[in-house]
This record gives sequence, structure tokens and C-alpha cells, in this order.
Amino acid sequence: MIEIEDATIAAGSFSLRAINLRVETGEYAVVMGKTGIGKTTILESICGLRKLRSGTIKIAGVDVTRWSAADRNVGYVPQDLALFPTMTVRQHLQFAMRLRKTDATKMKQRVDEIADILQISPLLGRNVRGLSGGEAQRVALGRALTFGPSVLLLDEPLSALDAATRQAAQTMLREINRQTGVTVLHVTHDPSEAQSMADRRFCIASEDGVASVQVIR
Amino acid sequence: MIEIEDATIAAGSFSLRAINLRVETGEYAVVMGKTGIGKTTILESICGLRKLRSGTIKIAGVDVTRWSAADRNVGYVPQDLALFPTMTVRQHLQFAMRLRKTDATKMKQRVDEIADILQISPLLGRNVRGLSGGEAQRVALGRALTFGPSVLLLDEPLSALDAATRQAAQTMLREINRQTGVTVLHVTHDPSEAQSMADRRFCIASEDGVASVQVIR
Amino acid sequence: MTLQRTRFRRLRDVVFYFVVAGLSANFILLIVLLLVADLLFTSPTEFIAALKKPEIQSAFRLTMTSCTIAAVLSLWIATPLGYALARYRFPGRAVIDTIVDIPIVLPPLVLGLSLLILFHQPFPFSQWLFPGSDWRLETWLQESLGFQVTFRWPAVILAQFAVACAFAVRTMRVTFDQIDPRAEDVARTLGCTRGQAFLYVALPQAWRGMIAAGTIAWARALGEFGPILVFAGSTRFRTEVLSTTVFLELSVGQLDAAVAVSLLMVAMAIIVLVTLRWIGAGLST
Amino acid sequence: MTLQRTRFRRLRDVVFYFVVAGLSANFILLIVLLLVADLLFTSPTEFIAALKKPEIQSAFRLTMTSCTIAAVLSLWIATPLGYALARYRFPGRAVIDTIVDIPIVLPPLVLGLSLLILFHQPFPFSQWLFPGSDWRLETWLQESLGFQVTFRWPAVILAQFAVACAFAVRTMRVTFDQIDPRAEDVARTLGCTRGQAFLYVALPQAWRGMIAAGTIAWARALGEFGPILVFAGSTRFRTEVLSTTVFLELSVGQLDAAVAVSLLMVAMAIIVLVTLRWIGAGLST
Amino acid sequence: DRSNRTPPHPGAPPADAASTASQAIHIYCAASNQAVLEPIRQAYERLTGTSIRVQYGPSQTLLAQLELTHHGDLYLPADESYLVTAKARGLVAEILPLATMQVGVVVKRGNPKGIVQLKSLLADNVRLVQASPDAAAAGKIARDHLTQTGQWAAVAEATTAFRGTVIEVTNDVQVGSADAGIAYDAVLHSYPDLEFVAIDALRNAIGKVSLGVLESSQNRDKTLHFARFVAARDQGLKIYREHGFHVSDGAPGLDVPELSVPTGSMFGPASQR
Ligand SMILES: Nc1ncnc2c1ncn2[C@@H]1O[C@H](COP(=O)(O)OP(=O)(O)OP(=O)(O)O)[C@@H](O)[C@H]1O
Ligand SMILES: Nc1ncnc2c1ncn2[C@@H]1O[C@H](COP(=O)(O)OP(=O)(O)OP(=O)(O)O)[C@@H](O)[C@H]1O
Ligand SMILES: [Mg+2]
Ligand SMILES: [Mg+2]
Repeated sequence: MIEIEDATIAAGSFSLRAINLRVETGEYAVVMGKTGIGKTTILESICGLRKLRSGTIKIAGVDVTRWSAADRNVGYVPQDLALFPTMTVRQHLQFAMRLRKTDATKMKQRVDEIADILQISPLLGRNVRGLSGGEAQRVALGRALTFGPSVLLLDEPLSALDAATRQAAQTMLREINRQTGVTVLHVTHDPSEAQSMADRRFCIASEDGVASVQVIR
Repeated sequence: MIEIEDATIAAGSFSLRAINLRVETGEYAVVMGKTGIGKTTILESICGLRKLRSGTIKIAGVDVTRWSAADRNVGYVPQDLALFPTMTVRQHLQFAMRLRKTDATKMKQRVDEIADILQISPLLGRNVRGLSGGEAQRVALGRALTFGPSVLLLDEPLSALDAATRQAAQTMLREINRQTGVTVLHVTHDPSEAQSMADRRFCIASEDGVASVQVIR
Repeated sequence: MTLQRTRFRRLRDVVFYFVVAGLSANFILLIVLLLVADLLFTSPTEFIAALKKPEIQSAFRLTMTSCTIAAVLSLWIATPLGYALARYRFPGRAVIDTIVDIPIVLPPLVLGLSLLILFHQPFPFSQWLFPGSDWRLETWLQESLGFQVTFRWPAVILAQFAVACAFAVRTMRVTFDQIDPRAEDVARTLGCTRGQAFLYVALPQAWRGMIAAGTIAWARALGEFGPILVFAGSTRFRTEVLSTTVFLELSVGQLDAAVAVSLLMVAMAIIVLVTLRWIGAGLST
Repeated sequence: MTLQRTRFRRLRDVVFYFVVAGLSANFILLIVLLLVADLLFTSPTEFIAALKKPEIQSAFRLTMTSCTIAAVLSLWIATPLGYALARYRFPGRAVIDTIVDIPIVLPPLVLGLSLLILFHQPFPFSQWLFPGSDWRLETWLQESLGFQVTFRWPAVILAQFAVACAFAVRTMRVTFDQIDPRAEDVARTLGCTRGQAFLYVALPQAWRGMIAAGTIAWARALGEFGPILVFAGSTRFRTEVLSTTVFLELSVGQLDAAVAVSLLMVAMAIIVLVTLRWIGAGLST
Repeated sequence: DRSNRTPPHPGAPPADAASTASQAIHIYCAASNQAVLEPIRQAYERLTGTSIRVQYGPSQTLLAQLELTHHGDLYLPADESYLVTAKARGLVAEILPLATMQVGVVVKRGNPKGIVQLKSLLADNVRLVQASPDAAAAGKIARDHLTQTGQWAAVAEATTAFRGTVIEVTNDVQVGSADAGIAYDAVLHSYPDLEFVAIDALRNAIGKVSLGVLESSQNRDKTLHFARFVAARDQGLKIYREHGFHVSDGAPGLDVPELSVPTGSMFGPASQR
């Protein structure tokens, strides 16, 4: 469960007040909204990379407003990907599991499995420099999926994929959501993607710096 | 007119042979293809950032294979945007015109006009750090449009835009193409975008490193 | 799925801060202790007395001027050179990359001596090019231009520049190494010449490195002593810089005066470096 | 719309190359000329003679060891300190940022003196903390640990470290300044402690800077002379490093021997620095 | 103001207490005397087995070192003036005169500029360098003498540069950055290409080399034994003479030092050879 209560976020001269959002546990929520409205900023607040001006954020019922990003156990796929320039694709997929001291065979199995679904198995040994846009995006997606986070925050995770690859990724994401019961917050600009994937769809808008989060039915 | 004749491109361990592509002058061509197939690499070869292994590239009938990127007069919107981290949005839009010593009033008028259509007028004074994904993408688009290039290479230029903004940008691009007669090569993964915008659609595929460029009818 | 705030991770963050702080403290503490030891060794009256001496005032002015000129020159050379080393592959690149470090390696006295030899012995190559010639740099400079280097202020600046520039080049090289050339490439597609790509795109990204290179060059020029002593001499009111003053005071056994002048140099450096960084930070926003 | 290859742009590129090369050449040429002047001044026999002297061989070994230790220590301290200065905002950051430059600014003789004062005069603060105490660092080290610093090899290393580390810190600071912290942030969301983010994400991106900092520290330690002379003395076979040898040779008027030893140092530096860079470049691929 | 300078630590043990080298004699020696002291040291070590630890450096650096560390046995600066300073600060117990050096003019061999007297130094085409009166004894001695005869102002005016040491002055003439330099004759021992010109105006300008026994010496007997060896006419002074110093014929009683340390028994017969 993700709960944002009366939050104010700010970045430089930008600020957004009165954000209220609630995603139930296990739910697959899709967020849409005009470009520049503050979707990325909200996601960064949830995962702990940005501090709230005011208000609270709860994950799985626990108030995490003052927790550090490392403690929130959130899988985050940033819009700018932010891959690690010195690592190979395999190291990206292993990264979170290594930190959690997952044992080697299990780790290998999981990496292979995810790489397979995302169709990046041939890239595993490659450094991330030189990856194509869609390849890099799938690496960033894979990196956030491996360690069983309690919440997944996906910031336009499929925008650079061709129709077929995107379809496979969509299926996988729903599959993971269904099997592990992870709560997902997925930002996209593609209405059909929202339509096909979401349990619940939100549309964020704002007026004079006051947010309004509408549920689309 | 863009003409690629029997070109081989290579990047690290990746290589693609026998690329043949011809876009007529003033045509709006859309290129599709599986992620990682080599679309970006082809675009970088056309604009001069990547050398061909073999083959020739002609722009407007002139063989530019050995020309430097600066001489090709191509407007390129890279997939990774590659904005200039130290400049404001306005400086981005002015950049190419300044290099061409466009006079101040004309430059201001053009910047305002393009910023207006791309809906980035409020951002003109901002540094590009902190721009949202969609905002940054429109800045990169605007940067390549201002100086009247003879060819436009757009690498997934609208992927981070919401439906309404995207629509406006699409209209503008077609408008520019129609008015100035600029030849456009537009890469996208969105079939409906391709459908609605293209004079001609290409689909790139490859087998054993040999490219096949099919025209979709 | 329950969420628990893992205390151990915060603990490990704290441990990390302590390790970083602990390692850093070794060095910081060493310097602070050195300074405090110096401070306790001298006294404010020494300090004031030093400031009042006309030769020290003159040395102060020369030091300020020469250090600034040397730092500006260094930056002026180091920026293009660092850029060339970081961006372009050209024959001899590895050689140049190594040559740059040589002034750092040469013992100070030898650097001074080398400068003397260069200016006063028959010029290298001149004998091969024009057999029998006895062309000497200093003689030529003096006879044709009426400009004397050795034992005059130009020698001070040249000696400072030779070392300061080497450090500035290293700093600029690292800076440009870390700047992604991608933006410059894209600028080229917009019609930039290479010079414009450097000026408009690369250079503005390098300002932190330039501030660092400038301050390091200035500081190094200020601390320079051996080569100046040998190449420029230590003539009062003419080529005496503050580091020479320290040496002269030491020569007459005035330990505390020497330490006082050094602290004056430290104070001067702090003011200049802080101002430079402050201007640099101001430019960035 | 016609497309014409604009000759003027290629011309301007060539002009740019020439300007860059021209500016760079000023410095490169200066160094090359200095070296050639030195080379012409000495002779191969001098060189061989120098290499054969047992005191020079011993100085060579001590130099190699001490420079390497000083460089490793410097890198060991400079990396966390440079990282802390680039990434964290903490009280006293600006002060520390300035303190770091002080060893660069202090004239060499004074740095040595300061070390002597620190080790042999009553310890700073000890009198305030324990009135009447006369605690001295060197005495204490000797009495409790049986470890002597002044005039022994630890003094050589400490003197080299004090200056080399300052340059290494500046270099690492610039390096981390230019590395985008974004990747480290995202690593944090994956569960990294700050230490892990530093180790796994930031550090591997900084390798070029670390090579540069290591080489600059090593080179600086090699060229170090004043502080070593004052703090470690110049006892043959014990604290004599090559820069001291140069001074000793110079003091008895052996100009060509001094120059020969300097060229030996230059050769040594070239070999070590090229090897270091080569290893560094190897690691990167 | 040296009010906060602390006097020697009364209870401080010898710096060498912990090491086996405590038997060694520690001498601070001006780097310019290195060529002389090395053979003397070797001879003494061969003779007695007592090891001598020599620390070379510029005289003023050495003075600072012994002042700050209160450690060491002997101090042999380039010129007696440093010993006078050291004595005034209570660092030196006893001074033994060794040799003298004549101040004069150093020129290229063959004296191309024909310098024979002070006046020739004032010519426009002669680049004159000399040691800084503030930094080096030779400079100070020259200034004192020339000031007495009223010629200093003219010479200072004609001086192209003041250098830190007489060695630098000599190097300038050697390298060619000066035509003439004011230096000691003894310095020229290792410069075959240079020539010394004694000029009348500096006839009485003489630098003295003396050896100081330090207050901090922990082993006074042994130290004195070595000091006397250095000052002995047929031992140390002989070598000084060989290196171009002027050795007075005075102080005869020191020729055969009395032996006050056990190891010295090896020394007796040797000294009578
Ligand atoms: N440092 C900053 N200074 C000023 N404005 C900022 C800063 N950082 C972000 N903003 C602004 O905050 C707004 C929200 O940004 P955000 O990235 O959250 O948008 P978004 O909804 O994700 O848009 P997109 O769909 O384009 O990704 C944008 O208008 C952006 O320009
Ligand atoms: N330096 C390199 N080393 C190895 N492979 C590389 C290198 N650079 C690019 N490639 C590979 O070349 C292929 C083509 O890349 P390109 O960016 O052109 O794909 P694309 O068609 O644009 O894909 P996308 O739709 O995902 O953007 C990719 O598989 C990529 O991994
Ligand atoms: Mg966004
Ligand atoms: Mg692409």
C-alpha cells in the first residue's frame, strides 16, 4: 500500500501542494498526467530521493516520511534510467541481490529468468555504454525487479520499446504484480497501456500549484 | 533527399551491413523497427557522428560520406537528448541560430514561436537541469528546428509526451515539413504516430547482420 | 510483506561517515597541528613587525602580482592542453602526457638550474642547425629586445609558471576526462566548429575544474621557492618574494620572523583562495 | 535548398587545432628545452658514474619506497576526503576545503620547520589541557614506542605525504565534482548504504581521477626536497633521497653530477608514471 | 621576541636513547664542507671504530634543526658567524677554529673580462653576482669590508643579483649567467673551469670555518675527541688544506689529542705515524 497524505513537494521554483494518493496493497495503479505536472517528482518523493515539504508518505501502512531511500525497499525505475556507467548489464541485474546477500545459484537463476523475459540475455556481458535506448530502459527495469521490493515505482518504463517487446514487458509486469502481490505505481503517457494494465488509473492535474488526483473510471 | 547506399555501420561488437534507404526531398519518412536493431546508429551515421565502415550517404544529392557533422546542415534530435548542461532553454533554442549569426530580432521571434508551439515558453529562462522528461525532450526538439536544416533526423522525439502535447508537436512537425520542404526521417515505436504522420513508412529488420529495409504500404 | 526500518543500514551509514571522517581527519589534523604549532611559535608582535618592514611589503606586492600572472598564464595554457589530452588522439599524445609531469618531478634547485642553463648556455639545437653559432637566449633577449629575464621579475614568473602549469594541466585533464563528449558531438551537428564546441559547450561545464586548476596554480606559485632562488636570485626590492623572505629571515637565524612571514602567506592564501572559490561559486548559479 | 560544404568551417577547425597546439606548445616546449639543456650539460659517463655510486643506489631505493608509500597513503586519504568535500554539505566544509591547500602554499623550508616544531616543541593544546605539562610528540614516540621519526625514514615519508596528499585531495575533489551523483542516489533506492554507494558506484567511475591523483602524488613526492631536508636531514645511507643527493652534489660544486642525478629522476619518473597509466588504462577496459 | 620559545627540555633523554646508534656522534655539517668532512670521517672511523653520523644541509637549516630538536653533538657551519649566533643562544659550548677562506672574485678561467680590481667589477659589461649579505656569510663579510672603505654602495649598485649561497654565485659564473662573482677561494676547489682573483679591496675579507661543540651533546668526551681530531694539524686540517682552505699554523697543542675514551686506544699509535 502506498499512501500520500496532504503532501507538498518542491523542486527549485516548482511546488505542488495538497497531494493525496492511495494505492492499495497488491494493486496495479497507473498514473497519467500532462508533461511537467510533477509525476516524476512524486515518485522520487515516494522512493525517498526527494524530501517532502510537508505531509506524510506511508508504505505498507508504515510512515516512511523520514526514512532514507535505502530503507524503503522500493523498486524504482527512473525516467532518466540512471544506469551505473561502469557496470555490465549482468551486474545491474545482480546489484540489489548482491546487497541482500542472495546466494549465487538463486541469483543466477533470477538474473537469467528476468533477462530472458526482457529479451536482454545477449547483452548480459556488455557494459551499459553503447546500449540502445530500449535496451537501456529494459536494464533499468530489470534492475528494479530482481530483489522483491514491496513497492514498484515505474516512471515511463516502456516508452522506448517497440510494440512486441512492450507487450512482453507489460505481461511480465502484470504477472509479477499478480504473483508477488507487489504494489505498483506506473507512470505512462500511453492511454492504451494504462487501459490494459491498470487496476486503477489516476490522472494528476494541478491548478495554481494545488494538485488534484482524479481516479479515472 | 537522403540516400544511403549499401552502407555498413558498426559500433563495438555490433554491425549492420547492406543498408539501403532512400527518402525523397520534402518527404516525411517514419522508421520503425525492433529495439536494438540499429535505428539510432543509422541516424548518427547520417548526421555525421558515426563513420560508415563502407558505402555512401548522400544528402540532397551530394555525397557527404566524408563530411564532418558540422557541415551536413542536419537537425538531429538524439534519443538521449544530450542537452547542454550549462545552458538555459532559451540558449538551447538560440544556439544554432547564433552560430549562423542570425540577427537578434529574427532570432527572438523564431525562438518565441517555436517555444510557443512546443509549450515551453514558461521554461525559457530555466537551466536544463531539473527539466522533466517531456520538457527536456521538447527542448531537444526545438533546438534542432530553429535553423532551417535541410534534413531533420528525429529519434523518438515525442516518446515522453502526453497525448495532447504530442498531438500539437506532431501537427507542428508536419507543418514545418510542408512549409519548408525539409526532408524528415522520424524514428518511432508508436504505430499510430507512424500511420498519421508518414508520407512513407520504413520497417528495419536484420538477419545475421544484414539489414533489410522494407517500405510499409 | 512487512516493512521494517533496517537499523543496521543506518548504523552502517554512520560507520561510513566515521570512516570517511576518520581517514580525512588524519590529514586535516596534521595540517591544523602544523599551523597551531607555528602560531604558538610566533607572536602577534612578530606578525605586525613583519608586516611593517618595507622589504616585506615590497615582497608582498611582487608575490601577489607574480602569482596571479603565473596562475592566469597556467590556466590559459592548461585548459587547451588538458582538453587536447582528454579529447584528441594524436601522435605523441602519451609522450606529452608524461612530459607534463616532469616539472613536478624535478627537484626545485635543478629546475632553477635548468632554467639558468637554458638561458645562458648555447641554445639547444642551435649548434646543430648553425654549426659554430653561439646563440644564447638571454643574450639575444637582452640585445635585441632589451629585455632581461634572469635575476629580474620575469624570471620569478617563469619559475613559478613552469611548476604551477604542470599541476594545472593535470587538473584540467582530469576535469575534461570526466565530462562526457556527447554534448560537444551534438553541438557539432548544429553547425559548431570544434573551437565553438569547446568554447560554448565544454568550457562552461569545466568551470569547477578551472577554479580548482587556478587555485592550485596560484597556491603552488605562492609556495614556490627553490627555482626562484636559483633563477631569479633574492635581491631585496627586486626579486624578493615572500618565500624568499622566509629563507632570508631563516638565514639570519630569525626563526620566528620566518614563521611569521609564513603565516602571513597562509593568511594571504586563504583570503585569495576563498575569494576565488566564492567568485567561482557565484558564477555557477 | 542547396548543400555546400562550408570550407570556412574546416579552416576554422584547423585554426582551432593550431591555437590549441600553439598554446600547449608553449609549455611543452619549455619543458623539452629544459630537458635538452640538461642533457647537453651532462654526459653519459656522468650518468653511469652516478648510477654506480653506492650512496646513490641506496638513495634510489629509499626514494622509490618512500614515494610509493607516500603516494599510496595520499590516495588512501584523498579519495574519501575528496568525496566528502564533493558530496556532503557539513559544517566546516569551506574551512576544510581551504585548509587542504595550506601545504601547497607553505614555503618548503617552513613546512619542514613546522614539522620539526610540531614534533619537538611542547605539543599544541597540551599545555592548556594539562597545565604545566611538557608533552612532546617526538619524546613520547621514542619513550613509549621506541619509534623515532625526526631524522629517520618516517620523517621522509611524512614530509612527502604532507604535500603530496594536498595535491591528491584537490584532484579527487575535482573528479568527484564532475561525477553526477544521480547514479549513487538510485543505488540508494536499491538498498545501498552510503558506503556501498561510494564503493560500488562512485569509486569505479573515479578511476581516471585516482590514477591522476596517484601519479601526481608520486611525482610530487619524488620532487619534494625542502621539507625532507629540514625534517629528515640528509644523512647518507639513511635519509638521503635523490632530491637530497642533487642538493649535496650541488653543494660541493658537482653541477654535472647533480644534473645527471636529476635526469635519473626524470627517467625513473617516466618509467613509473607510464607504467601506472598503462595499468590504469588496462583496468578500464 | 622569543619569549614563548621553550628552553631545552631538561629531562629529555638523548634522541638516540632507544637506538643502537647512541654510540654514534651526530654532526650537523654545512653541505659545502661535505667534500672535506667525508675523508676526515672515514679516516676517523677507520681509526677508532666510532661511527659518525653526518647530517648535511644549508647552515641556517642546520641551525634551525639543532635549535628546535636540542639534539646532536657537533655543528660545522659554512662560516663562523652561525656559530656566533648559536653561542649567543646558548646552543654551543665550545668553538674550535679550523680554517679560513679568502673572499675574492670568481671568474671564468683565463679571466676573459680582465678583472683585476674592484673597479673592473663596476664596468657595465660585467655582470656581477654575489651572495646575499642577509643570507650568506661571504656576502656579509664582503659588505662589512666594502662599507668600511665606502665602496659598498657602488658595488651593490653594480650587482646584477644577490644569491642565497656562494655555491650559487659560483654556479652562475660556471653556467654563464654571470661574468664575475664574489665568493670564497676554497669553493673553487671543484670548479676546474673557474679562476680566483684576489683583489685588494677584499684583501682582509676572510671567512672562518670553525667547529662548534653543542650543549646538547650527550657524550662530551667522545665528541671532544672527534672535534680535536678534526682540528688536528696532521689530520683534519691537512685535509682542509688539500681542499683549498687556509689553515693557520696555530693551536699546536691539539695535534695529538689525548685519549679519553677506551676505543681511542687504537688511535694513539695511528696518530703518531
Ligand atoms: N530544480 C528545479 N527547478 C525548477 N523547476 C523544477 C526543478 N525540478 C523540477 N522542476 C519542475 O517541476 C515540474 C515537474 O517535474 P516532473 O519531472 O515531476 O514532471 P513529470 O510530471 O514527470 O513530467 P514528464 O511527463 O515530462 O516526465 C517540471 O515543470 C519541472 O520543470
Ligand atoms: N559500443 C557498442 N558496442 C557494442 N554494441 C553496441 C555499441 N553501440 C551500440 N551497440 C549495439 O548496437 C545495436 C543498435 O543500437 P541502436 O541504438 O542503433 O538501436 P535502436 O534501433 O536505436 O534501438 P532502440 O529502439 O532501442 O533505440 C544495439 O543492439 C546496441 O546494443
Ligand atoms: Mg517525468
Ligand atoms: Mg534508438
